[in-house]
Amino acid sequence: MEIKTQPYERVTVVAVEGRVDSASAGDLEAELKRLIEEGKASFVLDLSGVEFLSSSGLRVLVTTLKTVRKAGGDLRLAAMSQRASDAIELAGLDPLFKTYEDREAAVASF
Amino acid sequence: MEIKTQPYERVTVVAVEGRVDSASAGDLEAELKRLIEEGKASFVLDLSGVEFLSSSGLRVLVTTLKTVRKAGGDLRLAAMSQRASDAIELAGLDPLFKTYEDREAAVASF
Amino acid sequence: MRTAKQPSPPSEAATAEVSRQTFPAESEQLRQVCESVREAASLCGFDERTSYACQLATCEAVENVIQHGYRGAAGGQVTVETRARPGDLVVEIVDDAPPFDPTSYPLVSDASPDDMQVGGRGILMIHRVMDDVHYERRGNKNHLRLTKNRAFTGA
Amino acid sequence: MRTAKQPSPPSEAATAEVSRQTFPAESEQLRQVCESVREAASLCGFDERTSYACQLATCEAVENVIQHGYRGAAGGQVTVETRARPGDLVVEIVDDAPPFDPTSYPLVSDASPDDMQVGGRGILMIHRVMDDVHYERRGNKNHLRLTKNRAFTGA
Ligand SMILES: Nc1ncnc2c1ncn2[C@@H]1O[C@H](COP(=O)(O)OP(=O)(O)O)[C@@H](O)[C@H]1O
Ligand SMILES: Nc1ncnc2c1ncn2[C@@H]1O[C@H](COP(=O)(O)OP(=O)(O)O)[C@@H](O)[C@H]1O
Repeated sequence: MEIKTQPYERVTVVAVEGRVDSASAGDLEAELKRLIEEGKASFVLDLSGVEFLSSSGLRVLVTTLKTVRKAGGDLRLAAMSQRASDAIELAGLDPLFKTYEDREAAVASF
Repeated sequence: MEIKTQPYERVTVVAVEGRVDSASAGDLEAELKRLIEEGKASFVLDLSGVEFLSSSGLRVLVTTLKTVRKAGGDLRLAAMSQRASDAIELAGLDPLFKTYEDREAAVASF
Repeated sequence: MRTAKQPSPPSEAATAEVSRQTFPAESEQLRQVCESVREAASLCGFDERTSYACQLATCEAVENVIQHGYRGAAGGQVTVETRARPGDLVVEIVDDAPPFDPTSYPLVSDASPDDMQVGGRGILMIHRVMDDVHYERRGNKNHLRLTKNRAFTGA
Repeated sequence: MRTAKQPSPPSEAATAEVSRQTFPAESEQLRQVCESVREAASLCGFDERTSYACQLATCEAVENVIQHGYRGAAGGQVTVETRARPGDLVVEIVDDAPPFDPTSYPLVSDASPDDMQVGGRGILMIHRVMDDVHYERRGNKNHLRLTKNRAFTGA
């Protein structure tokens, strides 16, 4: 798994690539926690490069979502790969997230 | 010249492609006026596809900039082609515009 | 119109390609578990998306064995056996952890903004992907058999 | 160290490739004006960026003839002559509109957020791109000669 973070003033874009499973979900969680501790609360997750997304990864997404919503922010999903979106739907978590065709639309939504 | 408009809630992205000279500047002006009359004041101009930009085109950019700044908005430039940026610098207009590497960064700046 | 011809043998009778691998119960092995399932799904003729769904379901079951079964204790092992026939995949996951029957675990429903329940998603995914989920305790071992015998048609 | 050798002939003495085109004074012709300059700049061996700058400067001059010289009146014509030698381009723009000497027009300075002056940008661009800008009224005609004889090094 690779994580690329692009912070803007109002929103931070985090691109996740590769496999997100219980072997890597901890790294994603740590990076998101770090950003939240910096005071960031508005996130776009670019999932275009996700090749595998298990419930361990989904757990990180949902717990982060809860945290940032409480802080008045949001976590929105952009450019989901078919595999990311299949995993989210199979887990019944799609009603939780605002999703956007591309990063630009997601960034503009904040 | 081709114009592609992508409206988001907070900002409208206008992509301009091809030649912007006195033969086409009027069309660009008309489109921007139309959007301003709709109430839009925050614009990102994607100039990545600009092949030629004369002072007639630059005049439209500056007059639009004045109008939207008065309305509390802004006109920011994104992903300028070399040709667009050469024209703007040669005309001494580069101090007027906030410019961004890509559309996403420009959209995020609002 | 009926004919006197004998019916062709049922597909269950066709010989399955069997592959069995035993992994240490560590999350670093999940990539390799996926790879076994991918190869078997390809022998079944499943499309890319169906294959991915089967990998996902299998990994959810194996993740559970690692996390909840062995609870991170060292030395645990998990065996993944695949049996592939055209259009028909069976994945059997065997472990020595304490008994646990995922088929008797209550299925959670779709989350909603008012109910962001995060637990139970793995077992839900397994059931949604697979056509049959069968649990058996044999001796000291949990046997979980996942069967996929038609194309995945989306969630 | 001085030598007795004769200096090689100055590059001005080399034969220039000359091309002359007359256009109706309409903005729809600007694309074609650019194309003439592009071809000449290519004969000069100018790089893409220098060529573009020369097209830009020429179009600014021609746009001015169309808009301010003929003031949109029908029937006006503008002739663009290019003289291309390696490393040296001359563009001469000739029209029958009332006399106007752009070289005596005061150059505007760079704009600033407090001073968004929009006029005068065309003539500024011409001067910034070209190494020499020469105006002459001959008979009923304006002759504007733009010379570019080194690589464009950016604004
Ligand atoms: N192999 C197992 N051994 C013991 N308990 C298990 C096992 N698999 C699942 N469970 C229990 O079932 C629950 C639901 O599992 P699952 O749907 O995969 O969600 P999650 O693992 O995210 O909680 C787990 O929280 C755990 O309590
Ligand atoms: N060919 C011309 N004939 C008459 N007036 C001209 C001509 N060219 C330029 N001018 C005058 O010089 C001014 C500056 O020209 P220019 O720098 O091209 O900017 P712009 O055309 O945008 O005003 C014009 O506004 C016009 O008043």
